[in-house]
Order: sequence, then C-alpha cells, then structure tokens
Amino acid sequence: MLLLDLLLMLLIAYGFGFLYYGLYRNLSARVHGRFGPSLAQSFSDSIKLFVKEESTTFGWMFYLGPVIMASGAVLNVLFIPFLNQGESLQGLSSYGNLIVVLYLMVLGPLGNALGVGSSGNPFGVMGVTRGLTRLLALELPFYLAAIGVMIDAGSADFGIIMQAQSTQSNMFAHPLLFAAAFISFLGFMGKSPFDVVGAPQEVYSGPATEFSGKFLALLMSQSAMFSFAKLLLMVNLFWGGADHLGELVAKTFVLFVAATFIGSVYARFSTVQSVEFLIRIPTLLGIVGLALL
Amino acid sequence: MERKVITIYHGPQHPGITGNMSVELDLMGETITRARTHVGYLHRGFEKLIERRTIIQAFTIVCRICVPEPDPNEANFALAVERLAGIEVSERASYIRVMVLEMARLGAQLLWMAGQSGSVGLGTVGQWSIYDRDLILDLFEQLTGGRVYHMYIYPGGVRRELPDGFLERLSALLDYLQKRLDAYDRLFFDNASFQKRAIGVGVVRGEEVLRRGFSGQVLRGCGFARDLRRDNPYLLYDQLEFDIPTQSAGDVYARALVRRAEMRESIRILRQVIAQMPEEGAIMQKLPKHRKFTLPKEDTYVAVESARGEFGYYMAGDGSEMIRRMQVKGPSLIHAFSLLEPLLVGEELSNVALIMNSLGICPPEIER
Amino acid sequence: MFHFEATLLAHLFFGLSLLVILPLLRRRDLVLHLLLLLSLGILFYASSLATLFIGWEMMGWSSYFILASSARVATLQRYILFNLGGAFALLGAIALLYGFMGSLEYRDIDASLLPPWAMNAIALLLFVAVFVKSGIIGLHDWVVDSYSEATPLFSAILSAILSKAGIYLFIVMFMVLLKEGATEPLLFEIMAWLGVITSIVATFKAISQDEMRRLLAYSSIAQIGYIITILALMQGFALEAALYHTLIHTLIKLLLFMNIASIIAITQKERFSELGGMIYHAPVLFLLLVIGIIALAGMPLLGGFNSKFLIYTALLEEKRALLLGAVMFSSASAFLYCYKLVYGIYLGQRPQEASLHVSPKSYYLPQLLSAALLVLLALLPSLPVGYLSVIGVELGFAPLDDSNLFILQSAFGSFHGGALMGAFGVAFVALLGLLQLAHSKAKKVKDPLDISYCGEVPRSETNLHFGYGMGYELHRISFIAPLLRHHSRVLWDRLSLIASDFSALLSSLYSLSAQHVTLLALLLFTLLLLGGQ
Amino acid sequence: MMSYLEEHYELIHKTPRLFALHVTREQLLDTLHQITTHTSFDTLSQLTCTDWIEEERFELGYMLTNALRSHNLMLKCSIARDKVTMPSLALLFAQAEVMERELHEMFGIGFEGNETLYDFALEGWCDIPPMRREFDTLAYVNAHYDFREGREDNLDVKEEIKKRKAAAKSAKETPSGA
Repeated sequence: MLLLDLLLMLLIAYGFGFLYYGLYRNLSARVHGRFGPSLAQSFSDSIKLFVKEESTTFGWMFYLGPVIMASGAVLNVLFIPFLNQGESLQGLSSYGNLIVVLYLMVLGPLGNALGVGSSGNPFGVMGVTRGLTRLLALELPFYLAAIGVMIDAGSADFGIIMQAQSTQSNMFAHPLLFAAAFISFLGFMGKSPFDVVGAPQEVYSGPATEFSGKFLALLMSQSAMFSFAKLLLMVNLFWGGADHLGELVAKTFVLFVAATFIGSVYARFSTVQSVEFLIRIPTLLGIVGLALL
Repeated sequence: MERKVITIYHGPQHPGITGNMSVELDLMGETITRARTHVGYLHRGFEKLIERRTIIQAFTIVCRICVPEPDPNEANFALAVERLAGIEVSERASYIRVMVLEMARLGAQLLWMAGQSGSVGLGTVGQWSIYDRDLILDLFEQLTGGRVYHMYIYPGGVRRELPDGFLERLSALLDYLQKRLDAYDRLFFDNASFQKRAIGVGVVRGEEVLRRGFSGQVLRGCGFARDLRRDNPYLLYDQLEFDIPTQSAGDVYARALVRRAEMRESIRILRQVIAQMPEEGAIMQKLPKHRKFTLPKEDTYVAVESARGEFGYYMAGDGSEMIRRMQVKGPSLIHAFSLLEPLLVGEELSNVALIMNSLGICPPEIER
Repeated sequence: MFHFEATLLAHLFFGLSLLVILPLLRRRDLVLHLLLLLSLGILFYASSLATLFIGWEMMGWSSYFILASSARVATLQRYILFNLGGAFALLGAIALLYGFMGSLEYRDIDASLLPPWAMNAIALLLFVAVFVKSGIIGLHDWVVDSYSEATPLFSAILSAILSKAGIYLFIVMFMVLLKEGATEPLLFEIMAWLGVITSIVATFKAISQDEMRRLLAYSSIAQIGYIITILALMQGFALEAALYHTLIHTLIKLLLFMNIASIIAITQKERFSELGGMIYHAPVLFLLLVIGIIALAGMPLLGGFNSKFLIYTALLEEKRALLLGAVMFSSASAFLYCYKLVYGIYLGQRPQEASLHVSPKSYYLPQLLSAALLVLLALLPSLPVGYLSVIGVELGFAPLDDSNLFILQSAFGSFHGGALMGAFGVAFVALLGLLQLAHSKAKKVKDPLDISYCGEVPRSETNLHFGYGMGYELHRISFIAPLLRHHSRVLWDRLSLIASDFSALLSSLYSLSAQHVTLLALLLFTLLLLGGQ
Repeated sequence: MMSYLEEHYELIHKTPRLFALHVTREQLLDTLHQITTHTSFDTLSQLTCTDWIEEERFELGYMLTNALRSHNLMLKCSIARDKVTMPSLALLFAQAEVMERELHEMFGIGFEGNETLYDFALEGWCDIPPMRREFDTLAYVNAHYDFREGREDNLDVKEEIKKRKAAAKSAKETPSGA
C-alpha cells in the first residue's frame, strides 16, 4: 500500500512538474508576445533525449552525478506530504521532518556538482561555484522563515505545522516571514533576478554544459520533480497544505504562476549582487518577522 | 606550478558574445585579470573582393559588412563613389537616403536593446524589440525588396521609387513605436534590476577618450556631444532639427540612456523627413554604362554616423572601372581592441557581455 | 584520581583520543605521542583541579614538542604563547577557586558559596582558557598555522582531539563543578554569539584558502564554534547535542586529515592550485573524502546530519531563533568549502607535470574506520544517544529517548535514519538501472580536454582547474570582504609593538644619567607634595 | 587651425572639410607631432594602405580628425613595397596599435615599436600577405581547397536560362488558343 502511495506521489510530481514546465514556457511566451510550444513538448523533449543514440561521459563520477541528483529529488518528493490530512499521499513524511527536507534539498545538487566537477569543464564548475555562493545567502531568509514556522508550530513535523495553520495560514499570520521565504523561493526556482547558476550569457550553460542525451533527460526530469517539491514545501509551510488533490494543484499553480511572472520582468543580478540583496532585504524581513513572533 | 588563473574563451560559440568573435579571458575566480580579443572567425576578404569588381558588383558586397545595420555602408559607398566621380544627388533622393538611414538606425537600436537586455537575462525586452524591429523590416521589404540587406542606396541616388502610401505607413509605424518606447522605458531603462547591473560598470571617462578615437555612444555617454550628422554633416542632416543626447557618467547605463534618447531623436528626424520630402523629383542620376563607370585616380575619405559610432570609408580609384582600394573602418575595431581589452580587466565575468553590448561591438565590420 | 562523578564523560573523551591516536602512532615520535595520550588521560580523569592543570600543561608541551619537528619557529612561538596565555587564565581561575574553597579537590568545590563577582571572574578566566584552546575568532591564529605546519598525521590529532580539550574543560567546569555558581547569564549569551560568529567568520575564511590543511583548520574552528554556541545554552539536550557533535566531528576530521595526508604523500602538493583530477588515480580516497565532506556539510544519509539535527532542535526548543538562523547560515555556507575540498583535489583537470608516489597503506585504516562509523551512525542515529543520555543524567539532566535505534528523537520532531538510507538506496539503484537500460550508450571521451570550450580548443598547458578561484568572489561581497581582509594577526602585531615600545621605555630608566634621575625624583617629590595637600 | 597648416605645409583641399598632405617616411613622426601640438587634429581615426603595385609603392594614409570631429586630414606617405617598415604610432595613439597590426598582417608592413604584431584575423598564415595585389585569391583557393560537388538535382544556370528562353520563344511563336 505504502509502495503504491509512493509511486503515485512520484507520478504526480513528475507529471505536474513537466506540466508546469510546459506552462512556464507558454506563460513566459505570452509575456514575450509569442505563442509557446505545446504542453506536451517538455515531455517529448525528455523522452527524445532519453532515447538518443549516444551520450558523452567523462568517467564513472560523471555518470553517477545525475543519478545522485535525481535520487535527491525523489527523496524530496517522498519526504514532503502532499496533503494535510488522511492516510494517502503522505509518503515517508512521518519518517522525516522539515529540517531533514531542508538539508535533502542540497544533497542532490551536491552529488551533481561532483559529476560536473569530474568533467573538468571550467564553465560547469564556475556554475556550481556560483550556485554554492548564492546558496549561502539564499538559504538564510528561507531558514529564518522556516525557523519561525517551526517555533510557531512547536514542531518540525510537517503534519503539525500544517495543522497549526488550520485557522489561519502562516502567510497571513506571519506575512514578513512569508515575504522572506518567497524571495528565497524565487531563487530556489531559478528565476530572475537570482538565476545566476546557469546564466547562458555568462557561464555558457553552467553545470549543464557537458551533459547530453540520457544524462540531460535525467536532469530535466529531476528538475521538474524538484520544482514541484519546492512548490509543495512553500504550500505546506505557508498556505496550510491542501485538503485534497484539487486544492493542491490550485495552490501550487498560483505560486508557480506568481514566480513565473515575477521572473520574466527582472534582469539577472550578478552573483555578488544577488548575495548582497538576499542578505539585506529578505533577511531583514525574516529577522523582523522573527522578532514579531 | 601555480595554477591560480584559469583561461576561458568567451566566444565564438557563447551566448554572451555579440557575433562571431571571442574574448580570451584570464580569470582569478570570476574576476578578469587579462582580456584579449580574437577575431578571424568571419573573415570574408570583402576588401580584396572589391578590388576585382566593378562598382555595381562591389555594391552588392558592401551592405554585408555589418549585419545589424547595413545601410551606413551603402551610404558611405555611394558618397565616396559620388565624390570621386563627381555625381550630384537630387534632393528627393537625399531625403529618401536620410529616411532609410534613420529607419536603419532605429532598427539597429532595437536590435541593440535585444542584445543588451539579453546580456542581463531580461529576455522579455528582446522578444518585444525584435518584434518591433520586424515591423521596420517589413517597411524595408516594401521599399527595397530586402529585409536585412537592402542594396538600395546606390551611387547617384536610390534604386527604387517609394511604393504608394509608404510614408503614411511609416508615419503610422512611428506613432506605434513612440508608444512602445514608453513601454521599454518602464520594462528596461527604468527597471531597477537593470540599473543595478548597469550603473557604475564599464566606465569610460576623461578628456583622453577624444584622443583615443572612440565614437558614438562611448563619447556621448561621457558628456561629449559628438555626432557626425551634426559635426561633419552629410546628406541633408544640416537642414534637419535634432538633438544630440549626452550623459556624463560614462558607464553602461549612461550609454543605454543615450541610445534611449537617440531612438526618440530618430523618430523626430523621420517625422521631419516625411513632412519635408519633395513630392516630385528624380531619384536617380544618369550614370555611365556598367563598364564605362570609372573612377579617377583620386582618393577620398567619407564617414557617416552609424547607430554605434563613426563609420569611415577610404576609397581610391585608379582610372579603371574597378576600385583600387576601399578600406572600411567601423567603430568596432577600436572599441573591441583598444577599449574593450583594458576595460574588462578587473571586471566580473558576468559583466563581459554587458560591456561588450554597450560598446556596440559588431565583429563583421572588424573583419570585413 | 578516579573518584570523579563524570567518569562516563571522561570515558567518552578519552575513548575518542584512543580512537584517533592509536592508529596514528609512529615510531619516530612514539614517546611524545604516548606522553600526549598520558596527558589527555590525566586531564580527562583528573579529580582535582591541580591534576587537571597538570594534564592541561602536559598536553600543551607534549604537542609543542611534536609540532617542533616540522613547524616554523614563529608558528611554534605563537602556539606556545597562546597556549600559555590560556593556561595562565586557567591557573588564575583555579587560584581564585582555591582562595574561596581552600581545596583543589573536585568534591570540595561548592560554587554556591562563591560571591557573584568571584564567580564571574572565574567564569571569565575559564572562558579565556576555553576560547584560546578552541580558537574563537581573534584567538585563532595559532590554530591555523600549527594545523597547516604540523606533519600531516599530527594535524589529524590536533584537529580531532586537542581542539576538544577546551570543550571538555568547559563541560567539567560549568556543568559539573560550578553548576551551582551564580554566573551572570549575559556571559553565556556573549559566549553563544561568540561561538556562532566564530563559525561564520571561520567558514568564510575557510572558503578563501588555497591550502588544504588551512581550509580544514578553519573548518575545525567553525565546527567547534557550533559546539561552543550550543554549550552556552547550559541545557541537557544541548549538552547531548554538543557531545554528539564532538563525536561526529572527531570522526570527520580524522577521516579528512588522513585523506589529505594520503594525498600529500601521493602528490607532495598541499595547494588546490597545484592539485586536481585525482579521482581516477585514487578512486577509493575520493569516495572516502566524499563521505567525509557530506558528513561535514551535515547532510542526511551520513552521520553528520544527526548532530546538526540535535543542535538545531536544541536551539529551537530554547526558542533561540536568531542564534539558530546564524548557525544554519554558517552551516549552509560550509557547502562551498566542502565542495572546494573535493573539487580542488579530486576533480577538474590534472596539472601538466604529475609524478605520483604511493600512499602508505596504514593511512587507509583510520579513514575506513571513521567512514564506516559515519555510515553506521547514519543508519542507526540513536546508537550513541543511550550513552550520551547517561552522561546527561550523570550531570543532572533528563535523559533522551533512544527506544528505537533507527529513530533520532527530539522535542521538535524525529527522523528515521533507516528510512532515509533505504529510500535513497532504492531510488539510486532504480535510477541507475534505468540509465543503464536506456537505449542510449554512454561513450567515454578519450581526452579529458575534449570539453565544450566555446568552440575553441584548450591546449594542454591551458589551466582549466578552478581550485584556486573557487570562493575568490567572496572578496567582492561587501559584508564578507572586510572579514577576509582583516587578519587578526595585525591586531596581535600591533599589540606586540606596543608592548615592545613600553618595555623599551621601561628599559630606558636603567640607562638614565644622574641628572635625569635627580630631575625625575624632584618631579615625583613635587607631585607627592601636591597630592598630599 | 587651417592657417598653421597652410603656412607650414603644402595642403591639398579635397573638400571643404577634408584635406590631404604628403609626407615622406622620415618626416612622418615629426609632422604628426607638429600637427597634433599646433592644430586640433589630434586623433587618428583610420590607418589605410593602398597597394600601387605598378609604381612599386604602398601608400599609407593616416586619417586624422579633430576633437570636434568636424574636419579630416589625410597624411599620405608612400613607401617602397620592398622596404616595408614604418615607425609605429602606438605611443602617440593607443588605437594605432591594432590598426598597424591589421596592416602588418594584410600587407606585411612592419611597424617598429609595435609589440602586438601577432595574428589578427588570420591564423597561422604563411603565404604572402593576402591584401597585396600580387596575391591571387582564385589561385590560392584552387591550390588549397576542393570544390564541393553540388546537389544531385543541381542545374547548370546557363543551360537552364537558354532552355527557358527557348521555351518562351516557342510559346510565343505558337500562340495558345490557335
């Protein structure tokens, strides 16, 4: 039963992840004044890449990098409950908690960074370095917000955190914390102005530079699932989770659309600027939010 | 062996490069310690080809020297040939030339805006401005039959009469663009995130810049109101009213602001052209026959103000129907070497594309 | 000597010392190493302050002599000066205590008899001793220099064991002997923030290092910083978190320093800018280091997460949100130097000239041991909790729940190590299988320089290794740059300059002529007269 | 500013805003120095070279312009094609460095004092400099490259035009609807 539940969760994350990616391409196309590709495009892209005849590798660590990253994404999906009540779609969330998930979010990227590093491509490593440099500022506001939420709920357990919001969601109870977390979240989703990691005009394709064929397909799939997990995390922490699948879809979609639209009207900061910005504005919001707790 | 500095290539296959060139960068972290420009990925030997061609044959080549803005090349070529061969151009043809040049300038600025916004990851602006540039290209297609390469400004005048209702359509397009420029102001020029990226980056400053041969927005961005249309007028620019916008900061943002104002000035010039253009008049002078069209053994130098700076042609005839020597110097040669190389040292890698775009570097005109 | 209430605590610290020192014993400095071990025994199992001080001093001197075989004179001087300073502070505290208690035996000490000012003075003096030993920022110079100049093996001992002496001293003094003392709470507050500031600054410093062992030295300082912070809470679960972290950190540092010792033995190089691309020459070492850095970064799936989790929940339980935020910030920043460590040595491009030696086989044993323990602790996170909570009970705190070895319990939630491990394992194997079964064939490049290089071709002499550059950009970030720029040594240099000026002034008194002396005496006399009126 | 030039040199008025001046190789640096100090022509905007192969000389053109960018002065200097070195202007004008580098590559003119005369646009070129008139592009291409065969359905343009003309002619001769 649990196994079926887990598979269902992965399927939902995979499906909605790619669906949202397709929607992202469409929505940003509308902002640009174009028609985007069809929604099926991202699925077919990943399948096409997966069945490519040949892909280059630089050795066993390069081969394992995307696998570790995808495993990290899978773990993230499984350890965040999809719904705030009931038995189904809870995954392994009772075996972990918010702190575990916050750290799991970094595990996959670190594994992939090992793969990127073993390719010996300077652009890849520069991308990773940018990511890690940004991370030190990106996580701080999110951590502050998460700490506030945990202290408020008196637990790091997702179920209790969501239950504590049954009367009023954290977004309204702690608007400053939400604002801090949301700005971080934009960065986690790789949206402007914090999209420094794979900035094509600067570091070629960043960490993805050397990956091709099935490796790229795996990376695309994990990124779709991973972004769904991030949406899920935000919904659970600040919007009280979801009672049923429909509500979950609605909430994640709203969050996702907000991130997409904000992302398409800002220029990219440089790494240093994004670190400085994140340390100043959202961190300050977070600290004030904690003080008001 | 100490391996502190890594060497990377920014181009030729790099999304952050303008065209087919590369900058070899030595990086300490992401800080540039040495930059070296490399060209040669696109050398087509146009100057050599032109030496073996008659004027009409050479004419088809010159527009290809600069892709984003071919018309200043045609104008330069025509002006140089006319000066050597002693041909006078009618007033109507001159107005049409000014119109074409200003439309091309507007198109080039929109294209620049796409590049500049793309270099900071603001793709939306690029999508919009490329669409708007396409509307200008549509008009070019009606006028000349070609969208990018027009082959329109020929020695002696221009090659085709305006199609019916062209000026009205141009006027309507100008109204539309005027409105669009406000949208660009909001999304791009006044965007706080672009300002944060652009202010204080790539600063060119001081009296010395005049002596180093820079031109275009580089000069105007540091407070020198230099514009060949005003300083060394050609065609009918001395009869048209326009301002030369300047800024004093000398950074990327100052150059962007100069371009923003120049787009409005171009629209202003085009409106005057529409109003003042004579209804009647020859558009082409009588020219000698193909093989008889010879240039005397003389030389001359002409320069026009392109959207990116001074575009100069040196042309020498030798009494035959071939051109003995035509040497092209666009603004990019100086900007990409003697300006860009020292300017990049000490900058971050993320500013390379930004600075390069703001200097208006276009490799095809360096390599011809 | 063995009549001490906190024997289990001593067992823990001495056990760790044995774990680290025994595998590293070498013939050349055997005596000194044994002396060090002896001194640690004396220190940990002391039952009177006098014995404690003797152990403390012996530890300092024996390590000084071991260090003397490889370090520069300046480093040695710095080492001994800082340690003497710490020892004097400790001696001061002991003397004060003796003044009030009239005895040096642990059992005679009753802190409730101490007046507040004396308690605070003792606390301050002890803080100095603890801070020097654990390299709180400003007092950390000697740590970095001595770690990087010791022999590679002794670096491991220094970091894994000797850095813990300060922590032991703190626990014994404040949680066992002076528990009843009326120490000003503000002092502990300051200490908590000092700890976390130390860890943040040291983390940034670590990121900007080019030498492997200097990076690890700063990393040690940062980790000890967490422990100091958490200890300053003076709570039971905080103590257990700190002890857990001590245990984990000992394992990690043993693993990492031994790994680096192997690399130094193989390549004879110590800098990231001279290394790179070792992964395919030493895959086992690479995997061991990866285990080390994942644990160091505190990620789940390896033991490092357990103690981080306990630290975080302990801070959460005390509602110390800002302190926790700062700790998490420092911990997240640590990812960068963790990656730098593994990339700089093992990944990227090999340098051109590369003559490789063989690493001694004996270096692998401690690494394998710690790696195995780290994996085991990940699977059974509650394994040491039983022991730690007995220590906690011994010191008068409530025990922790360790009913299920797979689950690490805390007041703010729990996690299942086995489930994490299992889920990751299943996902990893499934995805690897999927990738293997794919129609697409993975083709290995023949030349490592066959990379996407923007259409150009790198030459063999082109440097593509980013080891030095990683983290260099921190110098541009406005609020980090000053931390990296200002070296605390400048402060000490200035202090020594003032001291030598002052002593020069004093010494000039000896060489004064008779007239000057008379003049001075007159002046003094006048002043006295004036003062008398 | 014109008066100084008129006084000291034989100025050729090409247009109201363009002047020319002939100097010898030896006079060049001195003249440039005089002009930049006494007149406002203080910027080098282009460095040209024309190959007068029948007269066995290169004609170098130093295009000067003033700070106001309103007038141009062309300093022309002929040098023998076989004795091909010039003093570098890199110290006088920073921008001359790259211009000289290009001419060095394209014409094989050496510039004494310019340290940057390495590859410009060509890579590893070892033939005669390509912009010299004796360099035959077609011969070079024939010697170094193979012509790729066209597509299979490729048609000969001349043949096709002939065919079309013939077809049009025959269509005219036999009017439809007859």
